[in-house]
Amino acid sequence: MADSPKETSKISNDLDTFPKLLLDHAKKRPNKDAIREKDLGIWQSWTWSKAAEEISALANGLASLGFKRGDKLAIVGNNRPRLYWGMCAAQCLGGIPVPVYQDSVAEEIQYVLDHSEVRFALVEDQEQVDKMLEIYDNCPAMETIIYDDPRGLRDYDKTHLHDFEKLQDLGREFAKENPDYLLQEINKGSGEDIGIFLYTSGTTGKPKGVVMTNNNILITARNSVKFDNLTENEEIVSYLPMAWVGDHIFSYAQAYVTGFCVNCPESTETVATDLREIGPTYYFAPPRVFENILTTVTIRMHDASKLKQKMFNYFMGVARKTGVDMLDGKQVTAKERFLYWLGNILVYGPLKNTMGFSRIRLAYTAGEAIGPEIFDFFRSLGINVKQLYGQTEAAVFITMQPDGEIFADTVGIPAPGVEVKVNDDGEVIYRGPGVFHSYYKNEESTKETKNEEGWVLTGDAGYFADNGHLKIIDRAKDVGKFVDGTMFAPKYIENKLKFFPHIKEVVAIGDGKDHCTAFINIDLEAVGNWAERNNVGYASYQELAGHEEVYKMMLESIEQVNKDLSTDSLMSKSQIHRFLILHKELDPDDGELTRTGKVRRRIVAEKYGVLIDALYNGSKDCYINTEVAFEDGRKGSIEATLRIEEAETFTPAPATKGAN
Amino acid sequence: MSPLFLNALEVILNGLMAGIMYSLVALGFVLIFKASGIFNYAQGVMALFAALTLVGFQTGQVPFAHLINAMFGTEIHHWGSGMNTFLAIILTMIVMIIFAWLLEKIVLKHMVNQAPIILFMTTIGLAYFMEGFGDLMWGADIKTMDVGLPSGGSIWLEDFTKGWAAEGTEYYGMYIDVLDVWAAGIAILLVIALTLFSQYTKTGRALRAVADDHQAALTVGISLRTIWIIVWSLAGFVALVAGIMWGSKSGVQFSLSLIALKALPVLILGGFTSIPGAIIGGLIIGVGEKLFEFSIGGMIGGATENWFAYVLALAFLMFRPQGLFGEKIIERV
Amino acid sequence: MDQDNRIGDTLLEVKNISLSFGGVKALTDISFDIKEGEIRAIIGPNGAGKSSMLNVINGFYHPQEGEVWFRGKKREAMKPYQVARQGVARTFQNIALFKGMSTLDNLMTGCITHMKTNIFLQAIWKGPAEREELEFRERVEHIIDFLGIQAIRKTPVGRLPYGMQKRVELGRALAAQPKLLLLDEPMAGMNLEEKEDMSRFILDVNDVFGTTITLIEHDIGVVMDLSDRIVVLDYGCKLADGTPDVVRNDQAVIDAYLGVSHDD
Amino acid sequence: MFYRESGDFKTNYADDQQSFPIKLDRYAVWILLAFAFFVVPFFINDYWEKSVLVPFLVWSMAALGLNILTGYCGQVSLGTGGFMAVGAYSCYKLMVAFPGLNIFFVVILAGLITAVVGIAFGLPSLRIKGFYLAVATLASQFFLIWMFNKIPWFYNYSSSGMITAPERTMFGIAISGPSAPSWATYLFCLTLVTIFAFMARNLTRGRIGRAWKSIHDMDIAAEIIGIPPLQAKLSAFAVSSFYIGMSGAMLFGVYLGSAEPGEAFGIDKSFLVLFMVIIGGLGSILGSFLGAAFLILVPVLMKNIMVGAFGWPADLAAHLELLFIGALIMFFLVVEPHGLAQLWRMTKEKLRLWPFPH
Repeated sequence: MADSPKETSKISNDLDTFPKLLLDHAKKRPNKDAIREKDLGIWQSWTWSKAAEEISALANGLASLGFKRGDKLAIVGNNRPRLYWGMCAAQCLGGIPVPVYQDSVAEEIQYVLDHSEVRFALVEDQEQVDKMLEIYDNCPAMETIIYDDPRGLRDYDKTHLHDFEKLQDLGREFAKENPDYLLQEINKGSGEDIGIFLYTSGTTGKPKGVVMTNNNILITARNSVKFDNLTENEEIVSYLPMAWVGDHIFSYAQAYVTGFCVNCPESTETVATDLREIGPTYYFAPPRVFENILTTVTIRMHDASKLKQKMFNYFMGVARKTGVDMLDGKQVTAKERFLYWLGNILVYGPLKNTMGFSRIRLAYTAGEAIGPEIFDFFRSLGINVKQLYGQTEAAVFITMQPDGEIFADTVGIPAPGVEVKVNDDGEVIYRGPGVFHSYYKNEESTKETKNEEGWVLTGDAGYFADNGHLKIIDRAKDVGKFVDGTMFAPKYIENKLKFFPHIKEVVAIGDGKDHCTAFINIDLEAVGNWAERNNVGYASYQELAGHEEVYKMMLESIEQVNKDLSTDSLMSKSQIHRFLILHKELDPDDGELTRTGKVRRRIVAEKYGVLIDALYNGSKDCYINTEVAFEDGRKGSIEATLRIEEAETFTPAPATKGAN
Repeated sequence: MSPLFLNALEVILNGLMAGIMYSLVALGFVLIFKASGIFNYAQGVMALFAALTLVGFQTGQVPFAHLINAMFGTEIHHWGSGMNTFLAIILTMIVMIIFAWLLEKIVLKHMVNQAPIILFMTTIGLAYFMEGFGDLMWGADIKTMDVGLPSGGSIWLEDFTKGWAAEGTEYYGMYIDVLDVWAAGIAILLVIALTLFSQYTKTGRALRAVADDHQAALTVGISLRTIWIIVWSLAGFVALVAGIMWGSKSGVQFSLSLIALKALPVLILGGFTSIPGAIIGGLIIGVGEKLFEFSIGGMIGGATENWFAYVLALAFLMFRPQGLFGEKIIERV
Repeated sequence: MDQDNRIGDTLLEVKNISLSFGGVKALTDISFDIKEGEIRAIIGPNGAGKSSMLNVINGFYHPQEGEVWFRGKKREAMKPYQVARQGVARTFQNIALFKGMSTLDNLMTGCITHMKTNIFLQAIWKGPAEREELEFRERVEHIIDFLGIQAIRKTPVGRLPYGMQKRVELGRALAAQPKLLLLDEPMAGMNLEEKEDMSRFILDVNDVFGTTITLIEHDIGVVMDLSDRIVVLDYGCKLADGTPDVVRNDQAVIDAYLGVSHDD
Repeated sequence: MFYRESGDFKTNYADDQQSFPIKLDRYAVWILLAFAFFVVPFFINDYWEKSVLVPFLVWSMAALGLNILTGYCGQVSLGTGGFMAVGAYSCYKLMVAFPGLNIFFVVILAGLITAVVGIAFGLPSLRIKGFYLAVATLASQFFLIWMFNKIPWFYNYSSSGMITAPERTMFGIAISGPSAPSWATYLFCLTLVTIFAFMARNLTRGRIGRAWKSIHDMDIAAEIIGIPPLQAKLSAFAVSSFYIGMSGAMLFGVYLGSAEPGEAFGIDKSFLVLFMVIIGGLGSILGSFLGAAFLILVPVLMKNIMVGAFGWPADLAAHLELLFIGALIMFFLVVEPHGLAQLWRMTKEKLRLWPFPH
């Protein structure tokens, strides 16, 4: 606390913390909208100066409650302006925001809050307050809960509870008595300070708290902003969890770096409509979301008149031929240009309008591989969707696709300032400004992941393709070997199959075996839709999954993938010989998937051991009885006899290189 | 008896006769309204159309002569000769039945479950259509109708009543058009026939069933659409009768269709679903307007028949919004 | 919940009400009171006169005998709209929404008693009329938020499912900011989940806005949970009156509900 | 297809509640108005004025009025012709009594007088509903026409019984009378109709409009939530009559120049306006215009084709026109009872969702 007066009396010129950036925006663009929220029927907006005022009041309020440098503020709730302000307010006082996944159950939250010794929590509403109160006694450090929405909380015991607005009023009082306090605190902050804890959801074990300095986040954000020429005029819709590093970068860090506007949807159900209203210029979505949009488009177009369908299909063909090239800045003929122009009036423009993508300049997808058809669909419409490869420990960006060099099956070149290489084990590693500080209170893991030179293991297997773009194959630990020693990358095969719209989930089996087999989950929506159109009656998921025609459909897809795999020298061994369609959907409630929808291989292998055996012992069918958890928490069991089908495999063709 | 009283009596009698004419049109309304809930504004035009067709057949006009001449530059107007009146009536009736059938096929079957006001508007459209169609088919010029009904003042009655007046006053006896008497007679016969029809024939009973409860009628297996065709044909028949009467009296011309408007206040008084109501309502209006014109009309410029019926109906509605024979409306929440 | 704090003085009292339609007695000598802030239920078998009682309270029926006292004053014979303007709002057993309008417009119509600008200002719009309109729009938005009907804000109510319509109707009544809210079978025809939602809303309305609520409901379980006091009617007569516990143990009530004479 | 609504979001209630919340609609309206005000007057000739534009505007005004009463408030009226006559005769008497009065105010005053008459004839609506009211309004139609025919004071004791509009001006330019230039009468009508169309829109979207619509949808419920039925219905009658009165004044003063009540304002005119409202769309401001345009243009078009191009006799064309209009009305009621406005709404909905069907 012994700072010299001249340091505390001015705003530091180096904008190395969020609060300093906030004050800078409040000065440079006071009347530009900083954040909006659809509430009470309209987009309530706050300019940068208004936001600065709100944040100051909140920070002063926190200060008046005794929030000190180094204290943690848990943030639990949907994307709402006040929760974002909470992040900045904590940072103003030198505190550390700890955003938590809002749909976590109380015990999960308890672990995070206890682990990070949270003293203060800013939560959205009654639902979250209830969770907090439930775990209150088990988190010894916890003192104060601040809630945004007072609805339903009238009769609660208010000993530990504070209303957001009342706290701001307290803060305004506090500011009157200590007018310089906040600015002093802000100026004490520096880029080296710890800025945030981001807890990774963690496929196995307890979540790990990734500690990030302000520099980690801000330098990475600045680099990416420059890479894609983002400006203060972008509009973004923030709908992904605040606890996820992506949202922290896209909706918080980049917004504070450039001064663009963040839009919070009214509720999770209205995201699509809200997106359509705002028409963002900059957008992020995991491949799943793009896939859902495409599925919806396809289904909705099925109901259109024949003529309209013809027109749609014709112009989508034109777009596939020309659109991607035009987006990549390649030469196209005048006729193609004209047809594309016509298509834009008749199809692409309106289509983008209904999806809310009319104004989109740049969209990113990451997290998983995206289907080439899906990727090309959006790009051919003129939507500049790009892939990036990243993770929490890197503050997102490891590789990015530069404009004009976009391929569906690679994830781009190293992001600015980041070095990427593949180590001897075939695992991708990187080093750069965004590399995390440490795992909180977990020296051991930190060391395991990050070596002394600052290289971080990604846990992903991959290689650089000839064009210098990184290609990710699978999780490094999931990559196995067939008995003959050739590489078996299940995820790679699964992804290829999952790109078919009627396949929802695939589990490829082959590690330690002599060939590859697979479980398949049908996509109930797509297959159900198909069944409806073809008058195939079914009473249950199980019945539909076991249908002759459905098996035939799956077989076709598998053989297509096999043919594709046979051309790839590395992968030709991984062709699927036998498969079955599972009688139930893999479900997080049954432990078969993670909450983020990734397959838990070990559990699946245990649970469906008999099926795996059946796949390899040549039997034609197999009986299984599975325990399931219903939505209301009851347990039950379903039994079925599953048919096993053989698929044709192809002899490896001489590899054709560079087929991107 | 003073001549004033006798004059008044004569006015009342004439009013009754006119009232029967109104009733005749109102009857067609009631028939259709009961069976289908449609307030058939076109009833008046149907009378005009029926009359035009009848005259056309009688005189041997070529249908659509105007149009044909205009299109092909021909000059045709009449067939060689006319037609026997009775035959013409039968043919006209057939035309009216075909018309009812077409109407059901083309328009009404689409209108099930529409709001009453929409149905009402549809019949206004129908009225315009039929008027145009009738004019196109037979020409718009005024035609005289002669189906052999006697007309003119009853000399017998004049002579009979001449002596009623008090001594020393000038009185020439009561004037009543014989045609009106005929009309009254025919109207009464028509009502009796309709009553018998609905009481004693299977179709008639079906009609009543539909009127009471559409759903119930459907469940016992009566085709609503057949009923509609029958009802519209019946209404066509009533229109034909009305057309003959009105046509004989004042010539076949456009103003004939305006009697439909006069039937509206009749219906308000009598209620939309009551045949006796239509008769009584007609008589009240007929007598009322003649008497009003006789007693007050002269003082305020005359021609009060134009509006008296409506104002009477309006005044009446203020006190009994559900009409003379309608049920009291109890509002519920 | 702190009952004593919530419930205040008598808001409305009916004294010796008798109502008949052309000789048929609907209500006979009914008296009871409704206290400020309470949830008051009227129950009884079909045809017991519950709806008639509500209709008397909101001025739609005029009883032949008896008096209605509202906020300490005897109420003269009034038109329903005058009663509404005194602060009595209601919902209907068979939903009576304005089918041609959107949810928003239905709720805005609910505010109508509070809106003042005259026809000329309305025609000009800019200025007082718009200001008033926007002020009430914001008020209505809070109700929309309260009832969680944001997604159907601009949907014509005719297209909404039954349960939603019931909710919108509650919203329309709330928009009037009533002192006394009458609910005529708010949960009729709902499934369990919808009933729970509706119960929650009724309690919240009472709690958040402090609105006095009088409701008719068939589901005895729900009534017992929700209400502070219950009036039991049977054949137009008052059988019992008191807290849920008192009513539950009343012999006359038990007889009426278990008796063979009426079944619901 | 042409809509690009994405990004057109509202940050305050005023924007959200505006008449044309979609940007494209807003632009279209402004462009149309600009065209009507600043381009058309330079090219208008006598034929377009007399046969198409001025009658369209005059009848649009009447349709607006009837739509307020019938479409919004749900009270069916067959007395439109009568009320137009009131407007016309008020206009005449005012023109004669106050020769210096600006014709703009003459028309407005004529509307106000009609509004008073409308309130008087609207009084029964409290007790009479539906058809009964429709028939009751016939009383006003026939009584008013009879009155203007039979009471000489109304036509200033002229021997013909007709009224003839003297020349009256606005800003020194003749608007009525035989020497009024085409562009002037057109602009005069256009201005009036534009102003009052916006006012009608304002009335129907605010408190009063909701009161009307609630009476239309469910009058008992409306009363129970606090809407005085008499006040709501009478205000609808008043406003409706005001518009109809103005249209009557315009019809007589600006368009016809002279009138005889039975001819110019007969029951068939009541039906004509009713048809406009039905074909255009009940409860829609736009519908009033579409309906008027349709029923003014179709006969002109038919006449042009049959008489002009084919050389058929005029009476034959008139019969065909009658037949055609009747068939059209039935067609509309069968296929789309909510009129052209609904067709437009559906088309717009389709365009907004394009390329999706729904």
